[in-house]
Order: sequence, then structure tokens, then C-alpha cells
Amino acid sequence: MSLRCPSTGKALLALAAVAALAGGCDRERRDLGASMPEGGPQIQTTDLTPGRGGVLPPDPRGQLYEKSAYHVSEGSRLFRWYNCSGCHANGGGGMGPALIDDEWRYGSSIEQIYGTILEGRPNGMPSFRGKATEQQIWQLAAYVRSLGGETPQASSSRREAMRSTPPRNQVTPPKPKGEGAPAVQGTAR
Amino acid sequence: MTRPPKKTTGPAPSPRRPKKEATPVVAAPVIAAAADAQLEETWADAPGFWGWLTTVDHKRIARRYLVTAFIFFLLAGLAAVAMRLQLSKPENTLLSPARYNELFTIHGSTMMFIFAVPIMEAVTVFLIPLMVGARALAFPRLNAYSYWVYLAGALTLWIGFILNVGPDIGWFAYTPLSGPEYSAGHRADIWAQMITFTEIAALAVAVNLMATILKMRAPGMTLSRMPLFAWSTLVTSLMTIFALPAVMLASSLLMSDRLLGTHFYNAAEGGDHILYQHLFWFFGHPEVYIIFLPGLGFVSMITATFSRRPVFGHIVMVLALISIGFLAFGLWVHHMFATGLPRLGNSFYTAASMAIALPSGVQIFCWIATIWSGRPVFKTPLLWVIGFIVTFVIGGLSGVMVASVPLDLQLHDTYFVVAHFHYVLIGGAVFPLFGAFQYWFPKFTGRMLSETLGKWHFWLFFIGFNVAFFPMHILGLMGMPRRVYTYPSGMGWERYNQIATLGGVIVVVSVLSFIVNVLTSLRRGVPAGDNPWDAPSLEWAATSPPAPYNFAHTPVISSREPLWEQREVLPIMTGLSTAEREVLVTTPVDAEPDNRQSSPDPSIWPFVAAIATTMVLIGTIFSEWALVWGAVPLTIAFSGWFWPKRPRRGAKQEPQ
Amino acid sequence: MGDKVAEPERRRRWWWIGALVVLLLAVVAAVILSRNTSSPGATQKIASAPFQPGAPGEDDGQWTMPAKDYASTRYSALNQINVSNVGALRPEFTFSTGVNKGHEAAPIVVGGTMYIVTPFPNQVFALDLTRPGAPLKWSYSPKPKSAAQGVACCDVVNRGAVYSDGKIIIATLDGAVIGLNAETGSEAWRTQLGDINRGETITMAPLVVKGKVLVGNSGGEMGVRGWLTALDAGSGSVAWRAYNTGPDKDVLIGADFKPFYAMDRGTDLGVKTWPPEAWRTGGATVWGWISYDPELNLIYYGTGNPGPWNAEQRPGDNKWSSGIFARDPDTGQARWFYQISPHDLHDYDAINENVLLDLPIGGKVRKVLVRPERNGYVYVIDRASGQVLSADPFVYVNSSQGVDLRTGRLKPNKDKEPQVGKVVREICPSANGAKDWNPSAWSPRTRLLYLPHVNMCMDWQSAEVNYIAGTPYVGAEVRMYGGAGGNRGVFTAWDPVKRTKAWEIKEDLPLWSGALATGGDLVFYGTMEGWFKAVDASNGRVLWQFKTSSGIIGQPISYRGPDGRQYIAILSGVGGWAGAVVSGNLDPRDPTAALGMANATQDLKQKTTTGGTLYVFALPVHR
Amino acid sequence: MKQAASGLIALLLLCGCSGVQTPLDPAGDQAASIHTMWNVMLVVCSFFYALVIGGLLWAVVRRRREPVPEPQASAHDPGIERTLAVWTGLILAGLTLLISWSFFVDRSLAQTHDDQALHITVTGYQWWWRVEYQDGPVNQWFETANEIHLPAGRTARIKLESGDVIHSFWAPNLAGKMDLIPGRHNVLDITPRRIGVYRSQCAEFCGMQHAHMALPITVESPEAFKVWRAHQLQAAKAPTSQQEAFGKAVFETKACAFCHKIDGADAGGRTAPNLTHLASRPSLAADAIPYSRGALAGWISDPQGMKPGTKMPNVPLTSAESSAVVAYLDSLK
Repeated sequence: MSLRCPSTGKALLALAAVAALAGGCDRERRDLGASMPEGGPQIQTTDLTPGRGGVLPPDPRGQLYEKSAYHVSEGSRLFRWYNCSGCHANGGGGMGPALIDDEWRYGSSIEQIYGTILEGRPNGMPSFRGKATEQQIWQLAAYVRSLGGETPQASSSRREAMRSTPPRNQVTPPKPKGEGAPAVQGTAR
Repeated sequence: MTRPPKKTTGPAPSPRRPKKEATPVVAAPVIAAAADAQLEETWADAPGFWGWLTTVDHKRIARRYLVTAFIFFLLAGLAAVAMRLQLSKPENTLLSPARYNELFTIHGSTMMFIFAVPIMEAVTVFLIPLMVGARALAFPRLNAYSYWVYLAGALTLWIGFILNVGPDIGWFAYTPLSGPEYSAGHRADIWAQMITFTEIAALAVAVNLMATILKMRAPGMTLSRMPLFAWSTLVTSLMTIFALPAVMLASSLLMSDRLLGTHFYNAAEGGDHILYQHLFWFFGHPEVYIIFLPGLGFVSMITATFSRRPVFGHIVMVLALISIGFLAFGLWVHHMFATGLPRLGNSFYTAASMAIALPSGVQIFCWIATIWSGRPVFKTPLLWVIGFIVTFVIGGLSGVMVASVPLDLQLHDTYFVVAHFHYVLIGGAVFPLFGAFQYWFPKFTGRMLSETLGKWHFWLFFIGFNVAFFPMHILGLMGMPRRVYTYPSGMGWERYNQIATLGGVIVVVSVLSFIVNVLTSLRRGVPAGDNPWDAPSLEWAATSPPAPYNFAHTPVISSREPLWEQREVLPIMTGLSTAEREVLVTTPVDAEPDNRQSSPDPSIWPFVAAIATTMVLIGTIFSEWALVWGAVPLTIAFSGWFWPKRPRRGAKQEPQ
Repeated sequence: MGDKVAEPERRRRWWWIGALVVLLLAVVAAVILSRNTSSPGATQKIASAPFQPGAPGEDDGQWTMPAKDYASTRYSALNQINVSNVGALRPEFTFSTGVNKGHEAAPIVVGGTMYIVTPFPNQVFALDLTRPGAPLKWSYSPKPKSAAQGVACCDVVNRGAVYSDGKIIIATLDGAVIGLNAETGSEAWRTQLGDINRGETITMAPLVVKGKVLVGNSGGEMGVRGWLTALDAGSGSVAWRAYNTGPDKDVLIGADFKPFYAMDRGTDLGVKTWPPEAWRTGGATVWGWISYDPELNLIYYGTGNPGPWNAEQRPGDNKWSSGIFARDPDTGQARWFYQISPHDLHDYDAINENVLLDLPIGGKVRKVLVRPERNGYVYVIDRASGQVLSADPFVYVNSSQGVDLRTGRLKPNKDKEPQVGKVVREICPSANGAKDWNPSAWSPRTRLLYLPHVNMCMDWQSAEVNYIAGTPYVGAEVRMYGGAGGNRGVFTAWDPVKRTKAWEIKEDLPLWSGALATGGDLVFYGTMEGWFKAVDASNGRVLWQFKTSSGIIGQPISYRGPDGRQYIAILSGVGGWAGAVVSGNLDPRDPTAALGMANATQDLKQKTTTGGTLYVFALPVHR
Repeated sequence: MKQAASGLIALLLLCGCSGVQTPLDPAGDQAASIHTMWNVMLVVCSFFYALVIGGLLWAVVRRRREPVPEPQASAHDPGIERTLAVWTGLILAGLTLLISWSFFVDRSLAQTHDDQALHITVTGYQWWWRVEYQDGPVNQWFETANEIHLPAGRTARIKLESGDVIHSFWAPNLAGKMDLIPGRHNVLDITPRRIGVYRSQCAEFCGMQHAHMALPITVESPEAFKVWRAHQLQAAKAPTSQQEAFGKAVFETKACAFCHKIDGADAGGRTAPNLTHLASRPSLAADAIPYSRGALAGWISDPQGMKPGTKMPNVPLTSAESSAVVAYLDSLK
């Protein structure tokens, strides 16, 4: 169990030496309706890029939404409001595929999940283009990432409703980072 | 009006272990200068920063508490000013809602947990050993540990605030808003751990004070001869010990709901949000009495000294204090009248809440009667007492008003209640506190505070306070709810909010004048001598500032006002070792000397234990395993702390 | 008799008492055992089910509709395979459909050809039975829209085709009904009925009555407005459509609508028993079984659950959901309706099969409709008037407290009523019901109804839900688990006259396959692990079983092949709601997955994999 | 010192007696009985305060010119002890009066039950109110948001539920407040008497926009109420102009229909206010802004600007789409 907010955690521990803690912890930052560069991220569903290069750099906004507890919790609210939980339940799946396992048919990076929500997928995933706003799709993608255990849990994974996904410490050890379906990882592998 | 400093005469010969029925020895032979030097060396701290870290002298730690608590009082005051500026005009955009919610949370939490309780305990920790004639507190190292844990808690909250991770859920943090669903991230966890920190510190001090008062009073200071200040501290400590665990339980259960997925406060799975409110307010109401009961102790001491006569109806005052102590635990539900609890039950709590007006009414009568039958000397401390009576009674009466269920359904969570508790807490605790500063500053520092600046400070504070908070009664009656970051125009609230903001500014000016008074008096204040006010209680028998061992020889008490009864010479008792740190333990009721107890030496271990406690508590915010791995440093620190003391190598000197 | 009696004396007395007790026990056991084996007179013949050939000779050996006949008995009179020789049964040929989803269809046999329909993409295969190994004669792929998979609540299933004068008629997942020429497989006509953007799909097997193809939509979980449509079998044009919510003119309720109970009488109840506008997204879909009584000229079918599952969002009786309609097939006009679960709280769709029988009740033979219902009761209803003659639980039920036969109303159990923001625990039976769509079979020989069903309970929490067309409109989180005894499936033989259970077989996994009763006094069913079993119709002893490649949720059939031998056919391929964990590759760590079913089938992934194979069994040729 | 005290009491009396959100201007039975309780409380407490301040002033002024004597031992003074006994008796009498008065007022509040009461369910959400009228047959029930209409003279029995955190329903001119707590079912009886528009505001801290969570309560004559009620039962008016039709299309196809509900349009969202009769409401966004077409346009274009942190996102609409939606919503009287 890594300390999720390593810089702040250590800083708080060394209380005696109160260093200048610049930058702080953006886990909690709430930029309400802040103006973000418009237009969604570049989306690439496959790892195959003919010829050399072609691996897309990660979209900076992805990190911002994924790491922010506020945005992930807003994403979990929208996951219920927009009836995603109707098909995906609390991550286990139903009509739609499971989101808490590590099989990603269309890629597990936040940009690819953004693309899946925006454009929909042929086998039954509806397209939310023009329905959910851009920030909402980012928030939903960040929440789906946290469901899949790809990002640190925003807060306890307990839901107001039934304890559907086990609390963090009872989740079986983190899933092996298997290849799974095509996943465009930002970092060079 | 300075009196010749009283010289404590030297030790009289007496058998090595005073017998059970040792009669106070009257003769006061010449001081053995050598004994004093020996005591000085035994009770001295290590020099420099290491000494500062390892000291267990209750006076140094109390000063540290005072300064730290006062700094956080200023910070919370600035938060209050920022809130007042935001509320000065309707639909203001000075502060964003998120920032305003963080500010009112940190203002409330700091004032309640980090300023009020600790500063009252600081003053009592400094004075109680002196007042009961003891050389030190019962558990000096526990006192040192409590300061460091308190400091850690205060810094957790404020560093969280600076890093924009601060709580924004109110000082009460009701679930489900503070629960995992509606408070993402660690804002609420930081609040919950701050509670655990500050409550550990407060419990430690309460235990310390009770033990000191009950077991270490000077011989002859029977319960009936104990000063009222000691009584109020005793009752406060008792209430602390019973009330604080409730909030620690509430915040720990909240933490386990948030991080472990338990369902204590999850209505869906059988939990209950009202459980949180019961646990919190079972602590919440005794907490406000814990804050202003020491204030009543200050008022009693100041009134007696400046009316030149003991407080009228000592027995009645003590009974009033004790009954407040018990009644305080019987009326917490008046904070929850609007939650839909059974109506008949609420009426019982109305009766209990109103019943507290009886003991406070009696106390007010006794103070006025003391002033009436004494010859009041209008020094600044007495001004603060008079200001206290004027303000606190308004707060008490508005308290009686909101105690009634139907009326509370209109006034609950409005600015009327904000006015009520500021009148009761500032009136009941801060007024006496400033009076106490003015009164005991000479004893703390050896210099007098200036009377003119003191009077400026009082009048500015009195006017500023009433201008700031009285209009809030009206705002509440005009329907303005609490904790709103802004309000619509056209409701008629603008005028009163502007007046309140103006009052706030005046209060800031008055506090500045107080700071100036303190800083200048520290250097250029008139040297105070032992008893500048010719006060009756025992602390004025020690030097100003008192020696590390407080009294060379433990005084023997034969009346409630020792320095007024034995005006010339104070009988003393000998027999405590000067080569080792020793304190006298006496029987609880009759203060008969019982045995001698060795008092722990200065040590770094309390500080290390506090660091270990901090690591555990901060760690649990991020992962539950910190509870497990944190046990290792804790064990090391506490075993180091309680490691048995090696007897001093040198020859054991025969005690004088 | 104090303790002064000598020690040995007392010990001897104890000996006497012990012996006596043992003797007594032996007698009691004998009595119990004897009663059990008394088979209910295997052969005494009283008037068997109407319009149903009694003697094996009369059975045409065909299987032209999934329920075998209009009375939905699923009884084949063929008895070449019987209790004595079933042990030798072995697979004659197999056929892989190439689809890995839930195979709920019943193979259809007409003349020398067998027709099977696969789950999405709903391919139709015609197998030539006259030639060894039954090679493929023709195949037809309707190419339904793939997005339809996103609005199919409980696996992309299809319950089979139907044959009618030269045509094979199927329904596709994206809501089209297609008539195919039975000989060539060419498309005769294709009519689009459902709209996937409103959440409508079709999974049921159509039924052809007097030249009209009757088919209904599914999508109760998507806020669809349920209907039953009749198409002309020849041209595919819509003859009439009866909605199950809304004003009387939409529901085809007219002058001759005479429901038996007062609660179902009134004008425009399809609007009045809903909050304003809520009936437009009120569910009551038709995705189950239809029966037809030629004498009374009435079709009988059930309506699905009201939408959304969160009952607080739709106060009122929510007419005409969770009930049984009787209509005139020619005009569609309703004759009577009985609401089984008014204001249904637990998703008990009333779409199960209606077995039309003539049973001796109260001293005289009455035309009844036997309905083993999802809410846990076996209803015996007079199919002329709609009067409920009896309703007896065949599983442990605590979600309701029985049916008040005077008013016909189901008595709900107050403390099992779900609330928003509160988890209500241990509601039995679970949302999929005591027995879901998988049809039972009736044997006129043993006069027992064979029910393949489940034994499961659930925790339920309601929640507010937005209606967004084309997305799920459920509003509840459910967590199911095995009921008392831990076994999640039961195969029960039920005697509708004595209204008691004759015998039962406890199965580990939920039973999701149909049942088949044959003249050879055998009953066939399949388990979700893939075992295809034949049991003795009289006492339930398992006489033969065969492990197929995947879990069985299909409907077994029996037919006489061109070579005169009796064949048994079954489609194996796990899926459906119960098998969603495997067919949808879900993650059982989330107990609310697949609408709560994942929690009850956490071990299914270890016990079966997906698949899609037709198995046809027969006895070895006489040596 | 004496003038200051009496001045304070005077200020208390004359404060804002009329207002749309004050307990001092009761317009309903419950608020009226509480108002009498307030007056009694004020009188009794002022009396005691006057005594205390009088005693204090006297004690302070009495011997201030005399020389400071030596501190004497505590003399036994029977005169003061008798005064203390009187003072204690006075306090006991005062408390008994207040406690019993409060008990009887509370009993009267708890007892109001009226079998033909109006049944309303108010559900509190983070930062708006759903109001459901549940009288008569089920298809006569209807739902509105952020406003309540009450017929004068008829008791309304309001069931209080919460959809997320704790809120508190408080209409000071009509009745005391009652919390909305998830997992609990509280009930509040209101019997309005005087016709007028009063304001109710959430009184329990419920998060970022706790300040903007209010709703206007219109008390009207029973006839006017019947007209209003019949109007609310009708579905939304079909768009008349082409722009309104385009606005309806935009509303149904963009994000609006995901959360909002309009009976008569293809929009069934339930987690946001029902907009079927939006234009007939006195205010927008839980009484954050008084209703006007311009305010509606401003709100739709930038809700985060007006009410930061609200759950309504800034939906990107072209100016034509936005003005069409505003035209359509403004037509929903």
C-alpha cells in the first residue's frame, strides 16, 4: 500500500522541519468549470502504427483528472446519473463488459476510454458525443480508470449503496500489468 | 500598591519522614543558601535547544502552550475577518464557496480544539502547581508529551489548509457530507486526525491536573481550603475525561467508514447518521463548558483580589461548579432538536438545558455580591470581569431562549445561535482569559502589563465585540442561516452584516493593542515582585517568575486565603530532598502529608513518543497499515519514556 | 421410584426401553418409504390434455413450435426411448453454431428438416435429417444491427423459430420479424417492429395462430412500452397491435373485456394506475410464452415487469404489467386480464408459460391454465373467466404472503418492500423469480408438471434513476445468493390437482433449461454445467446423463426421424441471465454485476465455458 | 453602562419585524405560537438581565470613593445570603414558567393533525428541492421543483426525505425547521393563514452551494391553488414558434434531457429539477436568481459562474441553440 500522496505524506511526517511545501497536493484541487483547452484528446485504439514511431504522447489533462479526487468522485456520480451503472453495474459488468478486470478491448489509457465514451463502440456502447460535456467525459474516464485500479482510489471504494466493490484493502493484490488489449501507454515501454 | 516581597524563611529541623500527623512547624529559621543552590541545580533543565526539547518544567511547557495557542487564535481570527469581509456585502465574490467553507471550518475547528481548550489548560497547567503549593505537576513528562501532540494536531490542520487539502465540512463534520461518498480525497480525514491529536493532548493535561489537585496539595490545604480556581480546574478535568472520548470515537468511526469500508454511518446498510450527531454532541456540549469553566475560576480569583475580600458564598460557588459539571452531560440533544427525535424527549432536554441557568445565575450573584460587599479596585483585570458579567449573561439568556424546543426550531442554525455561542464563549472564556493574562502576567514574566494599554485593549474589545456580535441576534431573527458564504440582496441583512464586519475590525485593533502591550511589557514593563496585587492565593508566595522548583519549601496552609491570613510569615514544611527531584504526595481530602514521590527528570522521550504518535495518525490517513507498522516506533518511544530512573551516582545527601 | 433400585436392575430397564424405541422407528420408516414409491397409477387414462394426441401412434413426430403444441405441454408421445432402454442413449450427431452466447432456442423439426436459430447474430440453420450426419441444407443470416447487443438486458438470446405452412418465422434481436421459405431459406418477408434507440429488442419465439404471427418486444429494463403485435403469416403486414400500458384504445380493450376481479375493471386503467406520463416508459413487455385454445378461440400470454424496478418512482397498480392477458387472436380484443403482481416490487415478470389443461377441480373437470409463476406460486386459473382457482407456493416465499382468492390480489409483505437508500435483505424468491422463462413440461401419463427452477434469494436497494432512451432504466442494485439448503437449482415434479410437490431433485447450479416429457415416461432437462439428464417421470431417479460441451439453457425436444427412430435434441451453450457471468465474461468480485446474478454464480466460470453446439441423441440401431 | 444595556434590549425589539424570511412576522399557526413563545422569553430574560446589570452597577458604584482597606476575612453577611435565596427562588420561578410554556407550545405544534391535510413530499438534493404533490389518485400526483404553493387555511403535511446529505427545511414565517436526513422520514405540519410569498432556505450546512438552496412558498387562496394545481397537472405546452420547436429539439438531443424532465417532451431525467412549468416559477436555481428570460439565458450559458460547484455543467451551445432553448423554456408557463 504505497502512500498515495507521497510528497505530502512524508512532508507531514517531518513536522519538526516544516520545509516550504511548494506545489502542494493537487489531489484535492477543485477547478470548477475552469477553462480547459477545448477539444478532446487524440485517440488511437491500436498499438499497431506502421513504420516507426507514432506512439501518441499522453494528454496532460488525463493526469489532471485522474489524480484529482474531486474529479474522480464527480465521475462516480455521473456514472450513476447517466445510467452507465445500468450496463456496467459497479464495475463488474452486465450488458456491458466488466471494468474492474484488466481486459480492455479498446485500450485502457484515459485517452482511449475518453474515445470509447465519446464515440461509442459497435457492439452496444452508446455514443455520448454532444450529450455529456467534455469535462464530464474526462471525469467519467477518470472514474473508469480508478474502477480498473489503474489509478489510486480517490476515497474509500465503498459506495453509499451495497458494498459492491470490496474496500481497498480487501481487493486481491494489484492485477498483473498484463498486455491485455491494445493499450497506448504514454511512457515508452 | 506594591507590598514588601515576602521572604520564605529557611527550613526548620524535622524528622526525615514526616509522620502521618506532622503538625505544621511554625518556626522559620534562616535559609540555607546552599540548599537553594542544590535545588536550583537539581531542578535545572539542560541548557539551550536540547533543554528546550527535553524540559518537563510545567511553567516552560505552559508558556509554550500559551504562545502556540495564541498564535493559532490570531490565525483563526484572521480567518474570521476574511469571512466577515466576504459577508460584508450580498452576493460577494471575494471568496469562492470552497474557500469560504474551508475558512469557516478552520475558524471553528481551530477556535474550539486548538485555541480555547489548550489555552485554558495552559493557564491552569502554569498556575495549579503554584496554587496548590506543589513543586511540579503529577506527571511532568506526560505534560511535555501533550504539548508536542497538540502542536502536531494544530500543524496537521493548518498545513492541510495551506496545501489546499484542508477540511471544508464544518467543525462538526456531520455525515454523510463528511462520509466517503460526499467528501472525496482526504479533507475529512485530516479533520478527523486533528481531533484525535488535540483530544489526546487535552486528556493528558486533564489527567495531570486532576492528579496534581487531588494528591499534591500543600499540607493543610483541605478540600474546603482549596481555592475556587482549583475547584473549577478539577471539575473541568473531570468533564474532559468523560466527554472527549466520545468525539474521538465519533472521528475514529468516521475514519474507518471512510477508509475501511465499514458502515457505522451508512443509513443504507443499517448505520445511522444520528449516531454521529449523538456521539459528537455528547462531547460537544461538555466541551463548551470545559472551555468556560476555567474562565469562571479566573473570574473568582480576580474578583476576590480586586474586591479586597474573599468570594462570597464559597460553598455555594463550589456546589454550582460541580452541578454545572454534571448537568453539562445531560443536555446535548438541544443541538439536535431539528433532527426529528421524539418530541417529548426533546422537552426533557429543554428542562435540562434551562436548569443550567440556575447554577450560573447563582455564581453571577455571588460575584456581584463580592464586588458589592468588597471595595472594588478598578484595575484592568476587574474591568474584564465586569465585561465578562455583562457579556456572559446575555449569552446565558440567549442560551435559555434556544433551549426551548419550539423556539430552537426557529433559531437553530441561524445567526442568532452564532451570536449566542460567541457571547457565551468569548464572553465566558475570552474575557476572563484576557483578565487572567493581565492578572497573572507579572507572575508569568516578572513584569507588569501597562494599565493604560490594558484599558484600551478592554474597551476596544468590549465595544468591538458587541458591535460585531449583537447585530447577529437580529440577523438570526431576520432569518439568515449559518455557514452561508453569501446571501441575496434585498433581505434586509446588508446593514447588520456591515455593522458586524465593522465590529470585527475593532476587535482586531484591540487584539493588536494587547499584543503591543505584551511585547513592550516583556522588555520595559515595571518589575512586578512576588505579589504586586496583594492577592491571597498561594502562587503569589513564589517569586515572579517562579523558580524551576516553585517553592524552596512546601508552604503549610491553614486558611482559604493563605497570604491574607499569614500576612507576615508563611509557615513552611521541610523534608523534601534537594539532591533529587522529589514532590510531596498528600491525602486527597485533608491534604495530610502521605509520602514523597520522585519526580521524573527531563527527557527527550516524550518528544520522540509524540513524533511516533504523529507518524501513526498521519500514516492512517493514507493507509491502514500505518496502524500496524506504527506500533514499532510507539513501543520504542514509550519504553524509553518509562525506562526506570537509575539512582544518582553521587552520595545521597541527607535532606535538610 | 427413587434411586434405591439396584444398579443392574436399572440398566436392564433401559435395555427394554431402547429396544422398544428402535422397533417403533422401523415401523415408521417402513410407512414413509412405502408411501413414496406408490407411483400414481402409471397408466390409468383419463381424458388427457385436449387437442393433444394421446397414443404414440397419433403423435406426428414433428416439433413445429417450441412448446410442441398450442397447449404448451412439451409432451412427446413417442415412447421408443423409455425407462428401461434410456441407459443406452448416445449422441447421433452434433452441429456447432459458431456463436458463443446463450442458446435458449428449441430446435424445430418439420418433415425431414431441423431448423435452429442462434443467439445474436440470429443465424438460422436448416439440417437435412434424411441424410446421415444431418448435413447443412441452407443457412440464413438476418444481419441484425450489432448495436442491439447494447440494449439486450440479459444476454443476446433467441428462444427459437416457429413453422407455419411452408414458412420458418424468426424474430431478430434488433426487433425485426422475418418469414423464410422453409425449403430454400430465402427471405419471404421482413417487418421491422422494434427500435433499439428506445431500448426495444425481441428475444421471444413467435407463435402462429390462424395465420397470424404473434410476437412481443422485450426491454422491461430499458423503460420500453410493452406490446404484442400480430402479423399476417403470409405477407408479414401488421394485423393488429395491443400495447400493455396506456389508454384502452391502445390496449385493445373494448366492450367484451370482462376481467374476473374488480381490481382489473375500469376505464383507461393503463393510464390511471400510473403517475402522469410514467406509462409511456412503463415496461410490461412480452418476451415469454403464448398459448392458444382453439375451442375458446383465445390466446393467453403474460406481460413483463413494470419499469423502472424502483417502485417508488411509479406509485399505483401499474396496469397492465405482471399479469395474464386473454385475447381474441383475430381482432386482438382483450377478453380478460388477471394482474398477478399489482405494483410489482421485485421484477417478477409474468411471462412464464401457460399450460392449458382440463383438470378435475372441485369434483368436476374444468378448463384451466396452469402457470408456474416467478413470484413463487403455481397458479391454476379458469382460462375462460380468469378466475384464480388456486395459488400455491412451490418454493420458500417471503416477498408476499399469499394470494387473496376473493379479490385475486397478491398480499405483499411490508418489510420486504424495497426503499430508496435502504438495503432490504433476504427477499425470496430473487428478482429472476422462483422459475424464470425456462418452460416446464406436462406429462398426461403421470399427470405431473415438471418445473426446472431455482432456489435463490436476494438483497435489494432501490435508487433514483434517470430515464434516458436507449439506456437501462432500472433504479435498483441487487445482490442474489443461494436460498435455504445452499442448492441454487431444483427440478420439481408438481401435481396441480393435489397442489403438492410429488418429488424434487436438488441441483447445485440454477436450472435455466426447458423440460421435455415423453411417452416413455422420461423427463429431460439440462444443467448449467452442461449435464443433459433423463429422469424417471414417476420418481425422479436419474436414469441417464451426458456431459455436453457447455452449460445447457436450451429447450429439449423429441421427434421421429425419417428412419422412424425417436431422437432427442438439445442446444448446449451457456448464457442467458443466469449464465451472463460466463457469456459476458463479467467480474464476480462485483456482486451487483448482471443485475445481481454475478453474486449467485461466482463459481460458474470454473464450471463451464461458453459454447454453442446442437446435440441429437438416439438409441443405437437394433443389433 | 446602564444605557448600553437598555439600548441593546430596545434594539432587539424593533428589529426587522416584517420580512419574507423571519420568525417575527408569523403567517401560519405554527410560527404564530412560536412567536408568542419568543415574546414571553424576551420579556422574562430582559427582566433577569436588568436585575443582573442593576446589581452589577450598584456594586461597582457603591463604595468606589472609599479608601482601599486591608483585605478582611470573609465576614458572614446574612443580608446577602437572604438576597441569594430570593435570587435563587426568582430563577427557579422564571425557569419553571419558561419550561412549562415551552412544553405546551411544543405539544401544540406536535399535535396538529388534519385528516384532509395536503400531502406533499419534499426531497432535498445538493442544492435544490424536489416537491411532489401526492393527493388523490396516483395519476393526479405531480412533481415540481424549487417552489411550493399552499392553500391558505389548510394544513399541509410535508414529508421530508433526503437524496444525499443532511438538509433542513425552514420557512420561518410559517413554521419551525425540520432536518431532511437520509435513512429517516421526518414530517412537518404547516398551516398557513396569511396569503403572500415567503422564502424558505436550507438551514443545515450541505456543501458548496448551501447558500443558494432556497425556495419560495406561495400561500394563496384555495381557489387560486386549485387553478395552479390543475395547471401543473397538464403536460408541457407544445412549442408554438419555429424557434421554440428548435429549442425543444436541442433540449431533447443535448445533455439537458439526461438530467431534466419535461412532461410532454422526450426528457425523463430525475436527478435534476422538473422543468415542465419552469416559466411559472418565481425564481431559478433554488431561488438563487429571480426568474426572467435574461436571467434564464445567463444561467443556461454559465451556471458554474453564477453558482460555482453546482452539479449543472456549462453545456457548450451555439448562440442560436442557446437562444432557442431559452425561448422554449420560457414558453413553459
